[in-house]
Amino acid sequence: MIPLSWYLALSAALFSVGVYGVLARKNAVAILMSVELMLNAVNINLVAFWHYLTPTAVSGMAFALIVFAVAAAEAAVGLALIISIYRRRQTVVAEDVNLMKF
Amino acid sequence: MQESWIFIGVFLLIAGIFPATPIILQSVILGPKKSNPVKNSTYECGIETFGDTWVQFKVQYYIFTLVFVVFDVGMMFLFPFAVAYGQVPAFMLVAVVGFLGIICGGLIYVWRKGALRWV
Amino acid sequence: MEFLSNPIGVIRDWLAGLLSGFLPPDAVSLVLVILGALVVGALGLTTPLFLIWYERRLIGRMQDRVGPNRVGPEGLFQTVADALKLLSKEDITPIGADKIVYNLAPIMAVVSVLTMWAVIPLAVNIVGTDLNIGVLYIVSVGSLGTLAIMLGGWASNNKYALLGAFRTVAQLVCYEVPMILALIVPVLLASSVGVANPMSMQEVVAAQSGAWHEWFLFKAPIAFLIFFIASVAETGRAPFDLLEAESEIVAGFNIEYSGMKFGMFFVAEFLHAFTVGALVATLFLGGWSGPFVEQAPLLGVVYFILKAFAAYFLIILMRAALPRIRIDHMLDLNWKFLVPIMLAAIVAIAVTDKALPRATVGPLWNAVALFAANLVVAVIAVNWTSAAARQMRQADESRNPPGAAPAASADHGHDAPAPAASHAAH
Amino acid sequence: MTGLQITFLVVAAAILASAVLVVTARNLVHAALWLIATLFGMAILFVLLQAGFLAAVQVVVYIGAIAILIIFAIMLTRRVMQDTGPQTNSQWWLGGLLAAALLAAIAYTLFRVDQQGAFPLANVPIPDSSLAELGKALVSPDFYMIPLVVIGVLLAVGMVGSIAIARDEREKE
Repeated sequence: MIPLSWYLALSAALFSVGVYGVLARKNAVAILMSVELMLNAVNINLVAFWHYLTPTAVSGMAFALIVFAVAAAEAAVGLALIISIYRRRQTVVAEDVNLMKF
Repeated sequence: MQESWIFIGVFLLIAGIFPATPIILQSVILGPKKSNPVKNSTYECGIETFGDTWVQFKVQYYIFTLVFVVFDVGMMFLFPFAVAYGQVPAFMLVAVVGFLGIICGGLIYVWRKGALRWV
Repeated sequence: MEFLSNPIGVIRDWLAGLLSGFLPPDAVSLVLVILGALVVGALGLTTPLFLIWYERRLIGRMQDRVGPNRVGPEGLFQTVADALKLLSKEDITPIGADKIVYNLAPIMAVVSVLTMWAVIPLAVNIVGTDLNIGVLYIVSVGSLGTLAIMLGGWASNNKYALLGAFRTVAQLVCYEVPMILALIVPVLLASSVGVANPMSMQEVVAAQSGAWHEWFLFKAPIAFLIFFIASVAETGRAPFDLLEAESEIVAGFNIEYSGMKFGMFFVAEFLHAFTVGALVATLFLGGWSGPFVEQAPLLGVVYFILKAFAAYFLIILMRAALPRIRIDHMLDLNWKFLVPIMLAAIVAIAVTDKALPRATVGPLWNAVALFAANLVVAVIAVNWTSAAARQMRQADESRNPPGAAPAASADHGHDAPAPAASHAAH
Repeated sequence: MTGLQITFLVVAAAILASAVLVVTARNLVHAALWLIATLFGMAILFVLLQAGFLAAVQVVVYIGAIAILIIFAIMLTRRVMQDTGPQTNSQWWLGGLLAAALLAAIAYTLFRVDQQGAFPLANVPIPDSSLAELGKALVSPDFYMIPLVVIGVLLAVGMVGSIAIARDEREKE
């Protein structure tokens, strides 16, 4: 029997790694990959709570599925934006995309 | 059910070991080892390779993959429904028909806009 | 007698009794699992040796030549000789290649196909393991194959390999959509028959074992056809072999591969083709079910292999008979023909089965109604497609009148399926 | 230590290691490959949690679809961003600090909550029919019928929107 807290600890660590990636990476695609890591960390939590606390309800699995759908839509739109920006400005470095800056 | 998954895990390992064995056998033991730079250069119709490997790709590839991702995720919602199909009352098909209709509407829209054309 | 009805179980019990003398019970079950996996894996990996010979002979016959007939009786050992030759080749890794990924890709290609055999039932009690999500498992390991090709093309450090990988992946992911859609139908029908766990392969077969009209081939011919076409496209063989069209471009993603690594891609392709046959047999042709199978379960293996080879024969026939499809037609056929029809077919099947359920009208009339629903969808689809194709032809002719330069078919209207689509419907 | 626990620890270590490599790898394609390794490890975790269906969905959706999409996007935007030079921005240490602080905060909370035994563990086995239950819930008006349709809208809009964004202006005629 694996304790629930192990899953939660793993998910917390994974989420923090993702946060670091989002804040520190230069490349916009890499930032998006870090966001995927964070979404996955959330998914582990959802499924772990479902397995340990409410195994007879379906909400855990349903929410995990919805997270999958959101992650797919997010990746699709995010990468499309990156490609569009790349085409206009020839760069995918997040720092260089600063049209809104004074 | 855990036994099934143990079998799958073991099978994945073994399915990796089986093809790896002849590859290692050939590259480490049986095959000759007389390499030279010409032999190891990349194959390009006989002329020297020029330029970067990273040629610019068409965005078309990305667009088709995009449509695929959306459908792929949509299908994952249909599998639980298909499993439960025998037990759901008929009127609940409305949800699935609506779901499929909306995604199909998206497909028809991008089709009409000409995004599904290979140019 | 017991051995004949349940050979695997008997061997299993015998081995368990033998091992439990000197091993703890957990280790015994693990050893049994490993042995089972070894047997299934070895069987899966040695079949291509036979399949390649079978296919070469058959293609030879269709092209009015003999095919390999020198090594061994009727050339049976030709493939073994080829494999030995590949083993004696030098291993070449191109400069600048990503070594680990480059070597991993062919292994992954084989793994993605071989692991499908873990859940394909050969008989009522002969199966690797009866996973409760078997059908989805097939889809998920199949998607690893796409990744293997992507990795192989990228790691070769060759622009043609990368380009070939891109084309291949584009085709594979596109055809995955109608394939998955078609896979939903057997699950749905099995669930309507009332098995406990409709996604397990064993129970999908059990749902079809009642009578001939229980076969999903008769209940959902459209799903069968589309699954068949999409799966053949997934294997990347003729007529969908434009990604490594031998006669036109040098090769596809595997241009840099040589020796056994190339051999592994080759093995994966042939095994994949036969696996498609096995999947078609399991999901639509009733798998191991057939007459007298309840008295002698071993007969199921014979039935299964016959059905799988019938489907495999059809795949080889397609390869020998059909010309290569063009890339824009390939994509049009998928997105503008197969996917919409499959979506319509799923809705039609689900609604018809609820309107005329087995419980009230009986299994036979339920099957007839489902067949009729499929027929209606097919007729409408073919009519619409041919009308659209006619319209397109007329638009083409009015733009470039006949007698002038032949119409450039590349600029067909985007609001109608390609002519290739209407071909495939017949 | 049971076999299950050992499996978990090994898989968790592999997941964390490859996740760290995702955010530190210099070569973007390598980062994507490590992401795939992470996602595969996650699928194994789902199996350990007896959610085999979600494990399969994880492989199909993440490895089969999203990872391919990411690799395509990397190839499409490859020219400018060479793999030389640092891959992190000037505030990477701040990001690291923030991530460490977040981890510490979550870990502390987790430790406190766990100590108080605030999680009411159910201790009942997962029913065999959970997948059928999920299917029923997804189409039933009392549960997730509206969310299902909303997901459909999300996916369709995401598809149309991202194609509109990604397409070349010249191709639109």
